[in-house]
Amino acid sequence: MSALKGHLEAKGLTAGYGQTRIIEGISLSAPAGSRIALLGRNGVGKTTTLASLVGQTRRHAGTLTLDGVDLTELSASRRAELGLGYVPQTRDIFRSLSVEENLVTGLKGRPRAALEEAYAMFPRLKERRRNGGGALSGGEQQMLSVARALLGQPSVLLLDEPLEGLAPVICDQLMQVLTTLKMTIILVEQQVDRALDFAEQVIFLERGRVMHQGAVADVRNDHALTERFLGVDLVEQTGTGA
Amino acid sequence: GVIKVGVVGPFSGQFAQGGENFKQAIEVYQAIHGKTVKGDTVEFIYKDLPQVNPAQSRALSQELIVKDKVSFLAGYFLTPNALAVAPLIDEANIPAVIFNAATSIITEKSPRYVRTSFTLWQVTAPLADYVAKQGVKSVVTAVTDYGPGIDAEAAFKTVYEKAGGKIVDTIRMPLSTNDFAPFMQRIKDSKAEALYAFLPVPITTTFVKAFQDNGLKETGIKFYGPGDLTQEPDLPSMGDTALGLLTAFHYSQANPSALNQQFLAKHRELFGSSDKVTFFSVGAYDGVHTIYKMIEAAGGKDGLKAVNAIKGLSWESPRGPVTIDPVTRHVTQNVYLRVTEKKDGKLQNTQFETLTNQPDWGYPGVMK
Amino acid sequence: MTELLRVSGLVKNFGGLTVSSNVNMSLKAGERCALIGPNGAGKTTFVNLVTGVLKPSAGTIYLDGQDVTKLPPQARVQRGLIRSFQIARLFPTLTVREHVHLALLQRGQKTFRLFGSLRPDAATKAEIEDLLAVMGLSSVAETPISALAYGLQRLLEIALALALKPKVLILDEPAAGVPHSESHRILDALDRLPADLAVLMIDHDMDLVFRFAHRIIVLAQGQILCSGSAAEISADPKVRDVYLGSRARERA
Amino acid sequence: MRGDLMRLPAFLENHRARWGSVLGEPAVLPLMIGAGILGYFLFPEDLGLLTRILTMALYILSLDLVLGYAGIATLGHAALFGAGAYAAGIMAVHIVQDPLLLLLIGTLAGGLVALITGALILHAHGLTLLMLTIAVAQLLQSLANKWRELTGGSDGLSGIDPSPVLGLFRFDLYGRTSYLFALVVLIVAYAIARRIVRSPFGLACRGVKEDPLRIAALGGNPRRYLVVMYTVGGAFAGLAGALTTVTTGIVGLDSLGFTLSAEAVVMLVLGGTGRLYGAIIGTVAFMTIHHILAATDPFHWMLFIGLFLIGIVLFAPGGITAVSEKLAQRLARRGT
Amino acid sequence: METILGIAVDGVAYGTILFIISVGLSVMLGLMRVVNLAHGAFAMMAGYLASYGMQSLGLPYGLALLAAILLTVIVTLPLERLLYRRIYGGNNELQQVLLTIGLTFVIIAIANYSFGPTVKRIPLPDLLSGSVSLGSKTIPLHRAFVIGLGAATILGLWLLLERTNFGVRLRAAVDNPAMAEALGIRTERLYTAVFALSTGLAALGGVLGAELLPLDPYYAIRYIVLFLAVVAVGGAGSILGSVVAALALGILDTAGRYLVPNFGEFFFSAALILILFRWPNGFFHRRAA
Ligand SMILES: Nc1ncnc2c1ncn2[C@@H]1O[C@H](COP(=O)(O)OP(=O)(O)OP(=O)(O)O)[C@@H](O)[C@H]1O
Ligand SMILES: Nc1ncnc2c1ncn2[C@@H]1O[C@H](COP(=O)(O)OP(=O)(O)OP(=O)(O)O)[C@@H](O)[C@H]1O
Ligand SMILES: CC(C)C[C@H](N)C(=O)O
Ligand SMILES: [Mg+2]
Ligand SMILES: [Mg+2]
Repeated sequence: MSALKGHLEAKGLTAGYGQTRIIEGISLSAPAGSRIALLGRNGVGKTTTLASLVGQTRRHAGTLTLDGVDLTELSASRRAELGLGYVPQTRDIFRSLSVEENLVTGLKGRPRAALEEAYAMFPRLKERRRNGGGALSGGEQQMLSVARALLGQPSVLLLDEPLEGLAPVICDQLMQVLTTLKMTIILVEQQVDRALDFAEQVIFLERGRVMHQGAVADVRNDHALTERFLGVDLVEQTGTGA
Repeated sequence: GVIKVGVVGPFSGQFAQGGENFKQAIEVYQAIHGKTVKGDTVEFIYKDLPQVNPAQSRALSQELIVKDKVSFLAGYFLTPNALAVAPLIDEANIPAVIFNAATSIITEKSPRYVRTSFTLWQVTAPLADYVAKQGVKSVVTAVTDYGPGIDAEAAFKTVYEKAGGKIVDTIRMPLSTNDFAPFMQRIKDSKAEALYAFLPVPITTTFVKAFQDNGLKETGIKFYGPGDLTQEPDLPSMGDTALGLLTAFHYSQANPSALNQQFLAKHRELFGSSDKVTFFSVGAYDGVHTIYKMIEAAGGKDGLKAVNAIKGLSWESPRGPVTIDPVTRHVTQNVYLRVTEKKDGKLQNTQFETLTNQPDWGYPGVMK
Repeated sequence: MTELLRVSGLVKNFGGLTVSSNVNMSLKAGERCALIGPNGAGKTTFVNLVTGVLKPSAGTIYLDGQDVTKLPPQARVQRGLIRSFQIARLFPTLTVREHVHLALLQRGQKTFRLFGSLRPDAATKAEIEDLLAVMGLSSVAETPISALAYGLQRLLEIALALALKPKVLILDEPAAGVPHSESHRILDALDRLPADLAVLMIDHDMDLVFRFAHRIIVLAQGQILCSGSAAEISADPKVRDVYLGSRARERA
Repeated sequence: MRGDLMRLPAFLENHRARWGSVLGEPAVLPLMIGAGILGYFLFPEDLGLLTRILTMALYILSLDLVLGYAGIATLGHAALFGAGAYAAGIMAVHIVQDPLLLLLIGTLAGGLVALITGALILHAHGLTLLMLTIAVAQLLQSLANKWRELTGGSDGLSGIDPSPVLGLFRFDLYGRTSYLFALVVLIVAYAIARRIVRSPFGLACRGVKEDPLRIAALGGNPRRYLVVMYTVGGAFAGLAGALTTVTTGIVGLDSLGFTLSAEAVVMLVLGGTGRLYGAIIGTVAFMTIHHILAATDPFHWMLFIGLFLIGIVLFAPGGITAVSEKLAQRLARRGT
Repeated sequence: METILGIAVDGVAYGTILFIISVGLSVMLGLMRVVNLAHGAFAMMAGYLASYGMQSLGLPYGLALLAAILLTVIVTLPLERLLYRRIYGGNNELQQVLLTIGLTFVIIAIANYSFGPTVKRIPLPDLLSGSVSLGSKTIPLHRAFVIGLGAATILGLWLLLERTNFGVRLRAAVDNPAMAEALGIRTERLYTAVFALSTGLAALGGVLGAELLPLDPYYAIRYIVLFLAVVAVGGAGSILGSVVAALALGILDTAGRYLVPNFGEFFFSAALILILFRWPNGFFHRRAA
């Protein structure tokens, strides 16, 4: 195998829906194999940022490259072919397809045998393989969405609140799995402590702009940061709990 | 001055053939007989009414009367559209000359209706009589389930049973029928000696084909009908399946009369071809003739006087000798028995017998 | 205290799959109860059965002592059994105020007034404003849902449930999509509920659940595994195995 | 803190869009009356056509109640129109000739047919509902075709001669009475329809249209709202049918036909759904264009009408009213 | 007994034609959520092309059939790009009605202008123009041929949509286009392919069915309700549903006409209402929703 791929580089991304701009001049650099947590309050534009990387928003300015290849003008499907994997916040299961068929859509030309990887990761899905995607429980849909993205063996994985709706045990498992992956990962997550455990770099968003970027260690030591951007005192929370 | 005639007909839509026939026949008439009557120019204004829509028929006719100031209304392809104007023409005292709509009741509804087409009673009654005289003992009728179809069925049944024949089944087929196979099966099962059928275009083609495809022709059951079934423009698409059909009708392109030849020749001269000429054409052609005569008599004023002036009027039409019956205001004419055959590689309706001076047998009191 | 909701012998099969097998539970007036359990345990299905969206394969549901098993959802709502949706489910073109107003009209059975006015009377108006204020929605009262932030939609969901004056309130993942740091808003709102109301909450956010519930019921594979106080549940090794996982220890 | 949760720009944007459509509303009624009277004096020779436009507008308005405000997809609306038309026609031939009574009869007939069929079919959605509405209309049409003694079958029901309106105004050849009568009926009906869509019931119907399940969760029975709104729409459609009968004096099978149902949808979408005045504007636009095209080229008007409809979808997707509202907003924004 | 056989055979033959034309409509509705009211117009277009090819250019039947299908697809593909693409999806129904009715009008006008209003014919080759006897029942050879082709179509379509990755990707793209794109599925190409498939089937049915559904410009509107009925009864997007629905409606219609000819239309509408009442989502509703 050649050197690790998945160096994603965004410069001055400005994007939104229709005429409205939601994110303004977002720049981020994710070296191959890096793990970045993208944090911020409700509605600051985290989802929009990921969607813009994937190519689902309307771009007003900025550029995007992956391993030097310019993605800026490429369609979402081309970006996916070149290595972007996406787990959207809304999961976006194909409701009219069975669980197995949902997984097939993520194969990107790989043989069907590869589905076993997904089933190994989430045995629950194997039990439900013939079920309609729309009939899955909330958490099962989340597993399916993650598994579907991983089957395509992306070099960059974009995860939008993948833990939402998952039972704590499953959260543990999933985070476990994510740590073993050899790819660039950008994670948006409301469970800040888990996100910080996982990531190397943290980016804070506010009103569609990057307000702070730094190593996890710095964030952990700087209560003012989390207080300001998330409204929590992290130390206190993780320290005592409920 | 100018005397205006409003023509309401189907110039688009599925009956557009009829509208085109109207218009071309009018132009042919004017080309042969001139555009002026006693110094007045006769001008035609066309209004499109593609389907059954009596309310629209009335609105268009009203517009013609009120806005365009026509002295005559004409055209009217479909019965309900013709019926819709009765109160209007009475109030405005304007004659309406019907070029086609073929249900008997129409002319009863107003003294200002004049009709130059035919009725299903008119062509079916003599046919039923003929069929009975041929020694056919039992007949099954199959008609489309709407006004003219029901007229056709009633006419055939009345006359044929009076002549001693037996109707074994009367089938009414929905206007929307696509697949005639079940009807064919039923006709077959009725074991009748002959079939009498009436349908409007365009499903005539399918019906005639289904008759052959389902093996009825081979069983030897005879097939009679009014001439609607074998209209000349449809014959090519029916192909050889139409061969040997026996129909009764008032007009065929193949009518050998000199006047008809002149009529067709003028058609070819003006429009390049006379292949599409049908009974709609002569309906309009003779309709214009009555309008010209009414103008001669009343000058485009007083509709009732104009109509009265042509009661009993006789003339020679491309279809043969015709008379406006003074009571029914409907055209009395010859009905021809025809058989569909191939001549010079082209299908045609060859007339082989003439039943003269047939009135509208469906008008109350005409049939004794 | 009176028993407001009782479920006995509840069974639901989807084809060959049994999602609820013989569930028995009850809720008393004033109770604050939580239902937790692994993904696919049948929690949402349970809510759907109780509210009448799904028909049970067997079992009976009593509301305030009456058998409501055969009643359609809206009849149960009219008797005070109200739910909020796991994914906010609102009318995209209606404003926040219109939502609350509609809920009040619905509660008062005034929605078949074909020629009535939409201008609320004084009492209704006061109630609308009050509900909006309680949920912190006054400033967005005229915003249509299509332009409303998701977190606020969740709050409106709860406002609607309250507007219907529930006896039993079921909240399916009320905090989903709301950051942990802001889930206190929901708790605040719930704190202001009338004391005699029975509340059943489903959520995977254990901070919220433990802070809210007096009693926790754990559902696994369609069956009740155990129930008890927050402390009991978090100490239970079975629950830890199937649900809470390792972190629970650090956090609880 | 709460400031973060509020998304001000989006809020303002949508807010304006909503008011754009509501603010224009109060002016509609006076405008309609004005335009109606103006039409009477400007086109004294076209009152026949104008009357048809008015009766059609009423019919399309009834469809807007059903489709635009309750989201009931129908391609069989003519069933309700035809029920009113035939009821009024049959009564006029045999029993009463008073135009107002005939309108009442038509209204009741339309409402009754809607109530009965609506209760039967409104559990269905989408294409199935569409097909059911078509089938109901076809069933009624073949019934009318079969029952010749009563309906005149395919020849149409003629011999309808309504007495003068209020015993004073005869229906004349020029269509003056018809026109003014139709205008008054339309305006009154419009006012009533507007009252209904702005009632608590109207609000609930909007809710049902957007999410019936959510209405159930609020304690409402979505199907009941649908049936009631369908009945209301049916009554309006029946009124339109009766008005057509009274002003034209004839009823044909076409008044129950698929063409009439489909054309109604086309006109409504053309104008814009869910606005009431969209129905009026759509009708006027479609019928005027149709009339002009059919008059100038009776042979090929279909081509142009077809191109026009395609053009609307491409360049004015929400219908005529949506586009003009957007334009008005843009102008207003420039103004402030 | 004979009667029953007769009704069954005629019903199946009629149903097969309904199937071939309607299944394209169903696939498009199920997959792209487009109620394509111009579907009948496309079938008609192919019929006219085939008729022209045989009558005026003297092509043999088979060649005319193929050419007509191909040409229809080629002519309609730009429409997909320019028009249909804007109206895909379940919340555009009203736009769809407007657009596709408009398109139908245009096609009718063009057909009327170029070929006139009379019925056009697609002459059958000698090979297909005879009849075969099935006991006491005579069926036209052409119908037997149609039934055979219908069966092949069913099999082919089913394999394509349910048993290939293409089918899965297609259904995914329809379900949620944005997500499908994000998974690397080129949705636009898929839509184009389905559109071509749908018009191709319409074209095939239009040519094969010309014996039953006569070709005149109004073909485009006259039969669309019938095709929609098949789709509704079958369940949108379901191949098997279309088969069963088309056969059921074909047999029902045939039986109604044979047994109660005077009330045939009545019988059919009433039966349709009952069926839809009983199966409001069609016989074969697609999985979950
Ligand atoms: N499809 C859309 N159309 C218009 N505006 C949108 C759309 N989706 C999101 N927005 C707006 O964009 C802004 C940013 O939303 P986004 O979903 O990116 O935030 P987020 O940080 O992911 O929030 P959350 O924590 O709630 O997921 C919000 O104001 C939202 O209302
Ligand atoms: N309509 C259905 N048909 C078949 N299976 C279904 C249906 N609805 C739900 N299920 C299955 O029933 C099980 C229970 O689902 P349910 O939604 O009740 O879980 P849950 O406890 O709410 O899970 P989560 O915490 O993930 O939301 C799941 O495995 C799901 O796949
Ligand atoms: C023979 C047919 C063309 C007659 C026409 N359908 C009518 O209504 O009278
Ligand atoms: Mg987000
Ligand atoms: Mg759940």
